[in-house]
Amino acid sequence: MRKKLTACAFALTLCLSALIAAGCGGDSNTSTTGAGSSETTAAASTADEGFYFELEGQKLTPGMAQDDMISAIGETDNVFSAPSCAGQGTDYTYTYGSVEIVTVPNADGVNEISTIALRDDLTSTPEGVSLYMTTADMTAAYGEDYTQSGNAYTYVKGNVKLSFIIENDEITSIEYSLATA
Amino acid sequence: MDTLLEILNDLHPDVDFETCDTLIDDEILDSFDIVSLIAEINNEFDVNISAKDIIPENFNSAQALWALIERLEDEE
Amino acid sequence: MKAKKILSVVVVTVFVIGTLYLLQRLVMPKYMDDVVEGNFIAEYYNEEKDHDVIFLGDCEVYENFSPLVLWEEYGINSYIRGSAQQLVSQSYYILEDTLRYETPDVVVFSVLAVPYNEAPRESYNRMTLDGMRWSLSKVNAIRDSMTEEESFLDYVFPLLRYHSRITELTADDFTYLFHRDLVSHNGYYMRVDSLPAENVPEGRPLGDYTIDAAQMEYLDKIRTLCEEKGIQLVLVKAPSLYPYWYDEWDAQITEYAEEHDLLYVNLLAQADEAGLDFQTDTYDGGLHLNLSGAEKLSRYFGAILQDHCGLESRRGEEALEAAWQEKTVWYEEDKARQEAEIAAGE
Amino acid sequence: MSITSYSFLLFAGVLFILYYLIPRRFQWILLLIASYVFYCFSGVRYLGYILATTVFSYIVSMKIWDLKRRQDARLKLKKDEFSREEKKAYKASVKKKQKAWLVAALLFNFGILGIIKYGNFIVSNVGSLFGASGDDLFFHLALPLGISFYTFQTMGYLIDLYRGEYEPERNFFKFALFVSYFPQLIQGPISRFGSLSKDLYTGHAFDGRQVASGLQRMLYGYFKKMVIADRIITGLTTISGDPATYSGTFVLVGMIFYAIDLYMDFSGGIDIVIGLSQALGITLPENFKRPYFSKSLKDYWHRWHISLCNWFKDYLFYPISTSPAMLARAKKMKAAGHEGLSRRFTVYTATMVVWLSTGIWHGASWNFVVWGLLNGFFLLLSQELEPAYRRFYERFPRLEKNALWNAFRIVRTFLFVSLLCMFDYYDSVSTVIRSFIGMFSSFRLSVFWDGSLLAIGLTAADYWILLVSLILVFVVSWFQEKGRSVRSLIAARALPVRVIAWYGLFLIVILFGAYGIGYDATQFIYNQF
Repeated sequence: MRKKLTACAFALTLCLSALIAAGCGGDSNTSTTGAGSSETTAAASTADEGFYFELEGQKLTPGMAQDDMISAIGETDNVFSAPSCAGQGTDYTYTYGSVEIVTVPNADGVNEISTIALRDDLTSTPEGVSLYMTTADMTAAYGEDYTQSGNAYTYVKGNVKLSFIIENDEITSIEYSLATA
Repeated sequence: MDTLLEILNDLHPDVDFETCDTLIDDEILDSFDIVSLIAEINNEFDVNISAKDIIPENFNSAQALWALIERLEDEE
Repeated sequence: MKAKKILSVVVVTVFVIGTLYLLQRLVMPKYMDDVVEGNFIAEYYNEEKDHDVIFLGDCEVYENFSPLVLWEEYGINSYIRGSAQQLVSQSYYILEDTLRYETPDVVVFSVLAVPYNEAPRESYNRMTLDGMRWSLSKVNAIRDSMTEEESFLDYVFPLLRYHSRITELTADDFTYLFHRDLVSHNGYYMRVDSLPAENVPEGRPLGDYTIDAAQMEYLDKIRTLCEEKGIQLVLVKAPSLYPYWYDEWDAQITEYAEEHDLLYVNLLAQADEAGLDFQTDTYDGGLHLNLSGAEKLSRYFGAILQDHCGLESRRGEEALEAAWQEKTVWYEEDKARQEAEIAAGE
Repeated sequence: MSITSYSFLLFAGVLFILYYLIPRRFQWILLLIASYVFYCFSGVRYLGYILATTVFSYIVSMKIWDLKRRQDARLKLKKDEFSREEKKAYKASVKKKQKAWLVAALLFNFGILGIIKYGNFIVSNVGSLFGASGDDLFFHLALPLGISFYTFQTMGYLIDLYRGEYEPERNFFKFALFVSYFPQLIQGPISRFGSLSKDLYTGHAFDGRQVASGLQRMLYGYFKKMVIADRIITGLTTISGDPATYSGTFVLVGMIFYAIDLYMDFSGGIDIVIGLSQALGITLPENFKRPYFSKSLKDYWHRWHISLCNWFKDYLFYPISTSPAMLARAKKMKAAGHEGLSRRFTVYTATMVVWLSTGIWHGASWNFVVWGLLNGFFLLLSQELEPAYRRFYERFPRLEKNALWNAFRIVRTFLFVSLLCMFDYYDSVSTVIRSFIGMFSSFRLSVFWDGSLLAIGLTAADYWILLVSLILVFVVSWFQEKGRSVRSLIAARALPVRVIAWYGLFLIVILFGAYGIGYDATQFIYNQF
């Protein structure tokens, strides 16, 4: 037994040393490629994370801070502010041409985008779907993997929910929101 | 017994092993000492002190340790 | 010896309970300086409880109706048991609670919360529930509207909830340790400032306009309770432009009212008839009315109440007149103070 | 069920009342039921793991014992027939069978632990060894509550049994209680059967002083955990969550805060566990002896997580270092003239194996592997330097008793241990190294007064509370270190003083504890081990 135990211990040590060597090797590999590569992966991963909307060439996604949004796409004159009862923060509705963006305070009191909605057919989603198109157009762009409730067809990708409302085979609403909400 | 005391004194020259009976309780011998000790005893007396014998009662004094060695020699 | 022991146990117990009680009062938010809405629910208990009309609901009642106007114009003695984001379930339990003290002739319930169905929020829950006196209704109200992070014990011992305020105490916490100043006018929250309504967004299409069954169930519980007590229930939609009131929701409420032979008044649709001007009569761009708007609306709605519910004017009742005399003084004071503040601000 | 939740207090309170209401001979049954109820709260789906370990270990314990019993009976029967050699051979054959059972249990129990805790780690690393991207290889198994603790405790029991240290528990349900006793499931300590079993199975009458003492200990534990650990963790997560921003001096702050947090959280939890057990009349082994008063790393490991260290010492370090194979090899080395090598061989091998295992025990990540190996390395290094130290003290004999010198040693050891803990604090080995270098290269003292410390999620009030609380813990520990106890000092005073002292501590926990909405309910750092 003792002999075996010792042998086992040695074998274990050896294996683990091999693993350490392998692990450390992997580690140093990633670190040598440096900050440049990590940035690209970060960008790629946000695209991977979920649906996003594009306005003036800037990516907008629910959960984005209001300040970041404004610094990305600029101010608009058309803002409606809705203070909650009893001073619990303020919801804002920003209208940029055909797009309506609502921001609400998160748990820390910082306003974040809660919904992005398309108001007319002058703009479309990055995947090319706009209002008044048909169910077929929607499924052509987003596939069949939706959940339906009432007239709402919802796709979820990452933490973003993309909902279409279709009445009489005509898309009447396109809205991005957080999947968790 | 003298050989044992010699081994012990090599380990800790500053301790009086003939009288001290709290070697473990007072943390005079630590685990490294115990292992070296067992190796030395194995060398000198050709007995194997195994892990299950490593309890304070056997290591608190030189006498106790000697008794353990004799017992193990007897069993061999 | 034994007596001494008993005495020391008693002394220690009193000391422990006493200090805990004091600390609890100290750390609980006072809602005096700002967010006075937190005091509305509790203020009711200091009233003489002899009301003809009780209003239930969220800010759509407590910022839009002025009981003083109802009294002056129609002799209706009313009280608003409103609180910020009052959930439908909470309205029901507050009704239960109110009925422990009095049985009004009419209950006016604001229906926005029924279809709107907002998620409970801890801060609002606290404002509504902390003010309630303990009763089975309060217990049920807590259990029905608690968020997942909340715990019942935190309501029983608010010290456990507010303990972290110990490092943020202000002078108010000591001043108002045992009392509060009056902040509402029979539950009405007066605002004299004004902000015109602009850019109010249209409602976005919804996938499903059906009102949640659980919400309707509470509305039904309110109706049943009123019926049992012989109270006339009146449903209202306040003339707030936002949150958006969908026609589909309105239809469902209308249908419910017809089915149960209730009066349902959509004051949003009748805003013009009430003489409301959203350029001058709102203080936050169309969400809530200011004093001028609330007074116009109360005049308009008071007539409806009087006609439909057959409420007789109680003007002339000595005790009531005296009470309202006092209330009028405070009403004018509040108004003057706010106007002075605005003038100073400009 | 978190130990700081209302539900835990309610659970413990109900158990406590029932425990002293029912007849004493049923108390252990209540404990067993309570333990399983507690386990179910953490997720019914985990029940299978602890049951599997319990059942299989029970079978093995019975087998080992049965073999021993039959051996004794046979030896007695054939006392005169057996020659000395035959007897020895027979004994050896029995031992071999026992060993087979023990090994089976080892493989089974550590197998479960290994797959659940390390499966993901191994698969991903083996995968990367063969160039796989890794992601698709991942599989996730949530850790059942206390699995490391009960697995180690149970294996210790079986090894002791194999060594013939005591008779096994024959009542399956009593054995199940030994495995699952709920306070230990949370975060240890790892008890030994010999000392725990008596307390678990015999009934306890209500003893006011024991109960009071236990409750006081719990209160002190809650103080350490809720007022200090749960408060400081806000700042910690800020720093470790963004090492790029919080570099330089912040690394030092984070390092020291983490060491404080780790001790307050873990030892506070242990105080609660031991205190609760004491209130039930059950004595658990101490797990800490004021580790931050250690004068050396070795000293530290005699004072920190004692029950785990002892486990590794008894069941891994000694068996390896005293195994005949190791001794024989050492002997051979000596014969070949490599005296020094021979002397070091056994100790070095055993030490590194133990520390590698200790590292892995703490978590399936390279951080812990490196952490463990570094600990082993430095322990051996200081062992090598022992003669130098001795000469040093011979030269400066008065230094050994010099308070200032000892204070320096304590601070040095604390900083060193905190430094090693960075491997636990930061999420990858490379971050640790980068942060460590940054600590020196971009050190700015101004961080301490330019308000930066208020930007990591802790307010000025938080720092004051922390400071005062830490002084309190320091004073209490100082007394303990001197062999005195603040508790008995309080107990000797008049009633009003006692009331104010304990009620005061209670109020501090209630008012200044970082609990409830607004504070994230933090889990025990050691929960998931």
